[in-house]
Amino acid sequence: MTIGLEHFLVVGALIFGIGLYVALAKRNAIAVLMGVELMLNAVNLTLVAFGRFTVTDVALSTQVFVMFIIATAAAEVAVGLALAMVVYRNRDTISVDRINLMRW
Amino acid sequence: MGDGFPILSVLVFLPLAGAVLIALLPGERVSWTAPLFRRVPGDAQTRAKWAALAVAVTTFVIALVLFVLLDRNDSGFQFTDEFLWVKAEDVGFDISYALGVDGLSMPLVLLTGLLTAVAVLVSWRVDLRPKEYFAWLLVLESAVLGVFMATDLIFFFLFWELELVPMFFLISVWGSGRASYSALKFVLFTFTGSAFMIVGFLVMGVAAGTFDMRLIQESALTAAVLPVPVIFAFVFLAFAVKLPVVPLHTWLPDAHTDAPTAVSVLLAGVLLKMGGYGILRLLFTLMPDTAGDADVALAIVGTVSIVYGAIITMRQTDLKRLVAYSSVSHMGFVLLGVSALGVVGMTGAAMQLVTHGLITGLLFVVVGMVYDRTHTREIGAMRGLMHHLPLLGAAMVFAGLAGMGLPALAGFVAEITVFLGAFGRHEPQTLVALVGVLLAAGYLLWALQRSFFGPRDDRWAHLEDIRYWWEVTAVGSLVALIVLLGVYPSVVMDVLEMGVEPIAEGIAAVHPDVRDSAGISLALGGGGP
Amino acid sequence: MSEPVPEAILWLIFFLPLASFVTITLFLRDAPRLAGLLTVGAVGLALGFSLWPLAEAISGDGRGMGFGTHELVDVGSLVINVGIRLDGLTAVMLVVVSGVSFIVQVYSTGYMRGDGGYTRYFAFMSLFTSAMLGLVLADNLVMLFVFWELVGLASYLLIGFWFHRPAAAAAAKKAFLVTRAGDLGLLAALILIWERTGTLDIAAINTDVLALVEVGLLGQTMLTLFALGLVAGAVGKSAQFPLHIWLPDAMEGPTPVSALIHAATMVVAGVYLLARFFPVLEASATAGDLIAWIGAGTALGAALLAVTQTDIKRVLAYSTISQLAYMMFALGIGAYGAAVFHLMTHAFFKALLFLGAGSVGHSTNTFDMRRMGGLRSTMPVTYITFLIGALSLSGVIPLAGFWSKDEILTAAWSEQKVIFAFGLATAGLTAFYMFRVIVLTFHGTYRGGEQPQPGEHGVDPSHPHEAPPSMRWPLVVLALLAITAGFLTFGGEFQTWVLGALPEPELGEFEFDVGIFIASSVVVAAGISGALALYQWRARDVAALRASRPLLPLHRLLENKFYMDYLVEDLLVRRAFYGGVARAMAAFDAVAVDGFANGVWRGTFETGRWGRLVQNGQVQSMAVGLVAGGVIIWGAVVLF
Amino acid sequence: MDSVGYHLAFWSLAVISVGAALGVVVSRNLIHAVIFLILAFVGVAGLYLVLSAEFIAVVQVLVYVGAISVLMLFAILLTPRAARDNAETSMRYPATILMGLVTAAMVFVAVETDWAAVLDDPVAESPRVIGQSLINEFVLPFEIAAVLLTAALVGAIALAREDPEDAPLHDESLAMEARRPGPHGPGPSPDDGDGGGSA
Amino acid sequence: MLGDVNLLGPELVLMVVGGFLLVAEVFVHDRRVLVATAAAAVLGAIAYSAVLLVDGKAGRDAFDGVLVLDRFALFFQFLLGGIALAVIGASWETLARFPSRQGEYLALLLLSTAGLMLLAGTRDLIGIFVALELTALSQYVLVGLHKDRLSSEAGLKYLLLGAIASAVLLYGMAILLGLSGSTNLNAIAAYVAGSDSGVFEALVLSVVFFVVGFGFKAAVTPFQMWVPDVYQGGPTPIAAYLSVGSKAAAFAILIRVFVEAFGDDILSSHWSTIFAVLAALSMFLGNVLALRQSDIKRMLAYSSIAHAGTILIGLAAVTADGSASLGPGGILFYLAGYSVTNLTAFLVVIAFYNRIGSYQIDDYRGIGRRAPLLGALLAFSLLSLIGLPLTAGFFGKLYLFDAAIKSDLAWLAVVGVVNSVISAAYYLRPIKAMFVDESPDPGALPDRWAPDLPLGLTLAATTAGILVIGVSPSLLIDVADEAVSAIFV
Repeated sequence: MTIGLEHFLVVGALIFGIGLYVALAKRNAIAVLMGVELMLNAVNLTLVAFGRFTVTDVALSTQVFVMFIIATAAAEVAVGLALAMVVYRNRDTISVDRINLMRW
Repeated sequence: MGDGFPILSVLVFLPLAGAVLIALLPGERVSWTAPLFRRVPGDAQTRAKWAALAVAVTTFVIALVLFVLLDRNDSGFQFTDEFLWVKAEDVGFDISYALGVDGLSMPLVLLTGLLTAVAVLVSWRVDLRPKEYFAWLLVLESAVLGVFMATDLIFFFLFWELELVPMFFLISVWGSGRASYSALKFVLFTFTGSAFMIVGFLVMGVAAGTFDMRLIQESALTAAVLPVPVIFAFVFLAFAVKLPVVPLHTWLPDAHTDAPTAVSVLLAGVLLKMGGYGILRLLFTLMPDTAGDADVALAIVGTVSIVYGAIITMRQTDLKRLVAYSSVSHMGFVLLGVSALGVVGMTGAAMQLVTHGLITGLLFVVVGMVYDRTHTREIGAMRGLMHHLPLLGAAMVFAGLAGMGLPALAGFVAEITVFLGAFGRHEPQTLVALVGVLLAAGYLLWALQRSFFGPRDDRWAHLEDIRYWWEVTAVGSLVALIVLLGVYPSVVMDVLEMGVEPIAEGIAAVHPDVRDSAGISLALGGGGP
Repeated sequence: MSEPVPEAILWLIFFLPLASFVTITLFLRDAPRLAGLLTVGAVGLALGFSLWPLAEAISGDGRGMGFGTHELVDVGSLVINVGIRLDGLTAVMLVVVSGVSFIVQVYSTGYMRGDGGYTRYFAFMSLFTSAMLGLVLADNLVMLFVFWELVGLASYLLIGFWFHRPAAAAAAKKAFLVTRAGDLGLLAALILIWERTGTLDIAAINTDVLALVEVGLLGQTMLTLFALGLVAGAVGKSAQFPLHIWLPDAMEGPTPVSALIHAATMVVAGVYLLARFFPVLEASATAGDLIAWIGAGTALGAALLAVTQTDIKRVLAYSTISQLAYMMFALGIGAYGAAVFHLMTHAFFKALLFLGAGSVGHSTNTFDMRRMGGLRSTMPVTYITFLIGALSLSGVIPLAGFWSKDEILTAAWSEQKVIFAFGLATAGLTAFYMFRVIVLTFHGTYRGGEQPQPGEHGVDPSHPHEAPPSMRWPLVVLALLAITAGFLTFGGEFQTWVLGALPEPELGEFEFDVGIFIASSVVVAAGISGALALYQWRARDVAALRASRPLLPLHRLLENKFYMDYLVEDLLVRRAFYGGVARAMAAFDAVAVDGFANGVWRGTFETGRWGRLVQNGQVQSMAVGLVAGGVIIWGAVVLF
Repeated sequence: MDSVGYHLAFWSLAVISVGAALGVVVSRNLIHAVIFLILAFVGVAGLYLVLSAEFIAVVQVLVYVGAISVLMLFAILLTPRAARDNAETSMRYPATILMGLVTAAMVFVAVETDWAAVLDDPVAESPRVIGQSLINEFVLPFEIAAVLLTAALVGAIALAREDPEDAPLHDESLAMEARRPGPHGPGPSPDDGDGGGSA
Repeated sequence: MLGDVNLLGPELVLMVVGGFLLVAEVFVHDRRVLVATAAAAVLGAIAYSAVLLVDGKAGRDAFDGVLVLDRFALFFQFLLGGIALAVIGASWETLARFPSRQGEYLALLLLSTAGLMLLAGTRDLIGIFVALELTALSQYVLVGLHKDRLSSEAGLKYLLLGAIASAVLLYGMAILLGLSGSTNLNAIAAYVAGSDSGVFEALVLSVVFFVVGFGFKAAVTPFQMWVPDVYQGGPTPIAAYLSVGSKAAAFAILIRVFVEAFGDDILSSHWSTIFAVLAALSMFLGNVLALRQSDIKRMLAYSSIAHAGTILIGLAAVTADGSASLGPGGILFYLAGYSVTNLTAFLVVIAFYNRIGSYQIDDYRGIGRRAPLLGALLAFSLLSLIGLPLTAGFFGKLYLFDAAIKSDLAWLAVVGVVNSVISAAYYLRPIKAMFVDESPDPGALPDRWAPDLPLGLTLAATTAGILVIGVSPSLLIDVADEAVSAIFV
């Protein structure tokens, strides 16, 4: 059999799922961010795969899209970590279990 | 008449303007208007109440003039005053500012004017935040007047909702007992009803392409997204809550018991009437066919309200609560009357609206005065008040007798007309409803016996009888009117009939079997259902 | 042949007392004397004016003459008029009512002197008189019903006149409610007849209804229902079984009130009503028989009850019931003229008796016969007049009571033997208890009356004295009437006037049956002698007799008034209705109906309170919600 | 195209990246997790190469491996008193289920959808082309992205730096602490007396 | 190219001034200058939009279709500009709490506003994504800018969730891109119209992920859970900003994407059902959970969830028949009304907080007597949120319910009215506290209540807005109708 679009999509799906799990299940806020990054990588992979396998100039727009995603991902992480720092300064913890002063 | 002087607008917004004026009177918070009123004597309370009285009386006088001027041969809306308010035909609804009065609404408008004036009078001693109090009273009047005059569904709904705000404040701030609970209960009950009403209105408007209640035809509604009976039910719900109809009545005793006297007067006197008015004006006018099919159900509900309400009233030990529950029973007559679908029955119902407004108004006035003096509403705690408050007692007895539908007093005319009108169509229900008359006599006389009669009780020795001019005016005017309508009802009844006739014709057009009595001519005797 | 009465005069008869009522309530609240005089004057004038229509009726053989009607309400097909119908019946009633009322007012000026509510009393009295006059003048059913209720109102106000007495207040309420229960029947009849025939005019009903029945347009059942409604109304107003229970209690009112309202006029309104609609009653056999039997039973039962009463006014009250019952069964068996005749005579002698009792009470300050006795010497006028009244009531020839009663018995004999028996027995009992009263009150030795309650006005009973002239003369006048009124029957004069009121008038004739005369006289004599024997000469010890085996249960029964009050008031109203049904429904209302509304809200609020737990502030739970939402939606769309 | 190398490359890289991602999940230590994360990034970069998107691959390595991961390491090192273990919260069970569902859905879509896919060589792909498209049709997003990065940068700085006024905690939070309902149950809110239509 | 830049004018103004502020903050510390600059920038942007409108540029698109300047976009430029202005006005005293971050605060406010405007004005997936991220990142920072426990926590929560949501959204975009082969909505629309059943699941997956991503911004159940915490923790002006600004933009892009790209009959029948269900859910959840809140900011947060549900009715009411534009029109109208109303409420809440330092409803007891005007304004806005007549809320609901009924969703209308009843129960509580209840210790209440000038002016403006819309809505109705008709071409 040949390696086709589906293969890459499936790999992307798996990574996305795992990233999701990390984001949803890990206690450390930074770990949660890691999960998000994994999900974004999965999205990128999917996009690039589409760019490779579906015709026309999609290639361009997909890769451009990926560029933007990578950029914003970096920005997101930066801000996220900054916020995590602030929380840490306030509470001495970045465990999402304990970041629940506000509820109900 | 449409482009004449917008007298109705004046009528509706005069109280509102008065409210604003009162709010702007110099008070503990409002200081910048003080210079304007330097010449005006008296403290904030005095100014507020006099201003309120002036406005209320003016409104009443205008209403009276209109009542006299009303063309007795024109069954349509008169003094109409309308323009396109919200213009959005491309999104599918035009809402017009449309006011008008006809035979049905005019007496109720007059009643509103009168009772508001009375309400101001009985509030003469209110000194808790008087400015707000009187302002809210006038706002309430505006809202109610609007309901009785609006001829556009949405415009009608607007006033219908507006009335909630002043009521909420009036009950919760100046009320007693569980005031805020009762206020919220009142608001939520009414709001629930009106929520369904607006859906009904929208469905109607969408189907008919207009919200002008003069243009909506039931035939157009058959194309609506909801079946007509459902629309009917939705709209009826609001009126049923307002009227109120068993089992949607439980807000009423609470609201009445905890509301200040004046508010009870207005609540029982005019707010409940909005329900009956709405049934005639909207349900029966816009959906005659459905109304004709629903008559038996309406009659049964009405009868149940009459008897059930009366029996519950029997058990009340709180004088004000007792009067409140009696309203449930009396409003049942309205439902019974309209369910007759004939001119007589509906005129009786409309008459019941007016007379009950006066009678229950008087009852609440008197009960309020008793409470102000004895500081109790527990019937058990009173005894032999008659010895110390002969005039008040006399007024109470009078009101009680009127309340039980004693002939030569207003209540009787309405009730017997209702009976005469309803019997032909709903024989068993009417016969059962007759019992209500007996029960009414029962609870009222019993209450009188326990509260006012009995041996002299020196706890009340210090009480002062009716003596201030405002008390005398308030009670006297109501008494006089009750007698007048009792001995010469045509004054109002002819007007009401004029308003009801088109409705009856509309129904008769789709329900040919409707008739008042076999005996238009004796030859019809012996027939009947 | 006098010239016809102008309508204005008739209206005047009605409006004069009304005017006096209004004037007193509005202006004369602080002028007792004036109020009294005004009332007397107004009623007197009314009496004077009502002689003219009487003359009219006499000259016209009581033919009915209508006047134009005045429209009060005109809604759709419903037209309610006010108007006057004048015929023999009306004329007679007018005179009787205004006459007795006038006498009683005069009497009251003396009797009520010094009472705190003097003006109120006369105001109500005027109100009553005018209402009663209006009732007899009315030419249509609604107007009749209006005044029907208004006399009830006046009676309520006057029974409860001394509202500081709990008994009085209760009695007033009871009277109003019980009569109103009957009125519902009348109201129903009114509604029914209008719905079926579209007319409310009395004359029209009396004539056309029969016509309709004959041509079969109006079903017999409908007619009967209508008649039954009327009967119900009459039973209530005239205190017939089973609605008689209010009248004895009504004695809580001032005695003149009892005399006027609860003996002479208002209570006979029931009889008047049935007389008014006599054609209808005749046409419906059922209703006729019913009222006949009710009447017969009530006559005897009430007479029996009267025997055991110790309160003089209550004795008279029961006697009133029994006499009214006489008229009722008279009507039932079709003795229309006789009934009305008895109505008139009874008005005179029963008023006389009450006023006598009043003057007795006025001097002894009690109505308990066990505290009286021996008043013959101290109150001669009262004694004589009372005796006349008693004889007249017992039906001793040639007093008025004899003639009217005799006619009824004659009619009964020819119509229904059993009822005749009832009537005869009643006559005997009547004689018996009346003389029991006389003996206990006037004969023997004085047993000292009763001291007045503190805070109430009353006389010192230790030295009973004759009443003041203002109370004496009325007694005398009434006594004369009680003697002479019966002679109107000779030649059927009276009947002629009254029968003239019927749709197809007929001439009345005077018939005198010796057999019946002897029978009744014997019975009456027996009754009288029995009473004298027991109470005057003490032939047997009354107490022992009461206790004796055969009589004991009967006595129990009578003492407890056949347990009717207990049955109706306690069992039916208090226990079953108020304590049972009403209570249950009130609970239902509070728990189920209100509870439901509150429950819905409580429910919503609790949902809001606990639902907040979903928002537990844990960021990942939020994310789970977010993603899960997406997946579920996708699944839902793809699967369905 | 179906060369063995191609197969080998794909499969190995796929296994590496997915496996590394799993490593992020299972590793007991946060640092290790980051290492695995880097590995996953590298694996994905390899897959880009397989997809002949060299430029993206390079960027991937630079940004993710070079910047983001390092940033995270710093963050971890800067929060000494916070737990270093890579523990999981009570959310792991729903998270597991959810992961299953989402992955299933995506795989289903990936496999079942009939994509308009072609297998022949892709259009020539060069940084220049990308650059041109960035300044032509996608110039606007490019501008925005620039602003975005500035905003993020400044924002991050504003958050991270210590400002004089931050020394005492803001009273708002203290007030909140005071009013904060207990950890168990919703806690009776102060308005329980009469909050609404029922009493 | 220059013409294109011209069309970008309003956003450009904001971005430039925003950037300038970032820098200026280093050497300018005078609050008045900074605030004035920011306000001026927003006014400039609005003016620019006005010029563009008058200039008849409406309907033009630029940057190869990435940006489109139709009436729809212009409507939101004005709305968002107004909102931003109001938020700046509301921030005066809030800024005093972090003097050394005023610059960033205002700058980020401008930038995120620019992002929101772009969101309403872009027709390209990449553009959408970038604009979304611009607003999102700025908002994360803004929410956390207090740097205290609550604020930072709120910021972090918002960011984590936002990141996850945008990842999901991105996957949806990726699939769509892979299917249609284009990032341009028109091209996508063309593809969708011609798509066969073979790609149905994929299409639905991307649609759903779009719902998730935008629903998150719009605070629609079940994507709403961040709302209460973020509103409560973040600076109150920012909470106000999120409650109306992000919501408006989110609905703008929802309408644009779903009507323009997914407008195809089969697909729209699906998502209109989805939206109907979500609308009902949001209304019930928001209102019911709001019943027992004691913190007014949190209460308003839940209420904004409920209102998101109400607004969603408009999207559910988009059907194939002629009245399709009615729902979106209602949404625009409602958004405008809701913005002025909710802003008024938040402004008064801020004014009160500046005096009594509390957001607890119980601490409002007796305020109505001391500050009648402010109290009245809050009461008025709450009544408008209930939807009582003569307020903006009334006609908004009327419009949306009308749309629902027109497209056979009467049941949704019923749900809506039932929810207004529930909402009345909690909206009345602050009113009752202010005007009915007496303060436990009146001495504690301050004497001076007058808000600072900027806030006062803003308050006046928003209140006027409520009144105008409530009394004569015709104009706004027409405008909204025109705006949406630009979408339905």
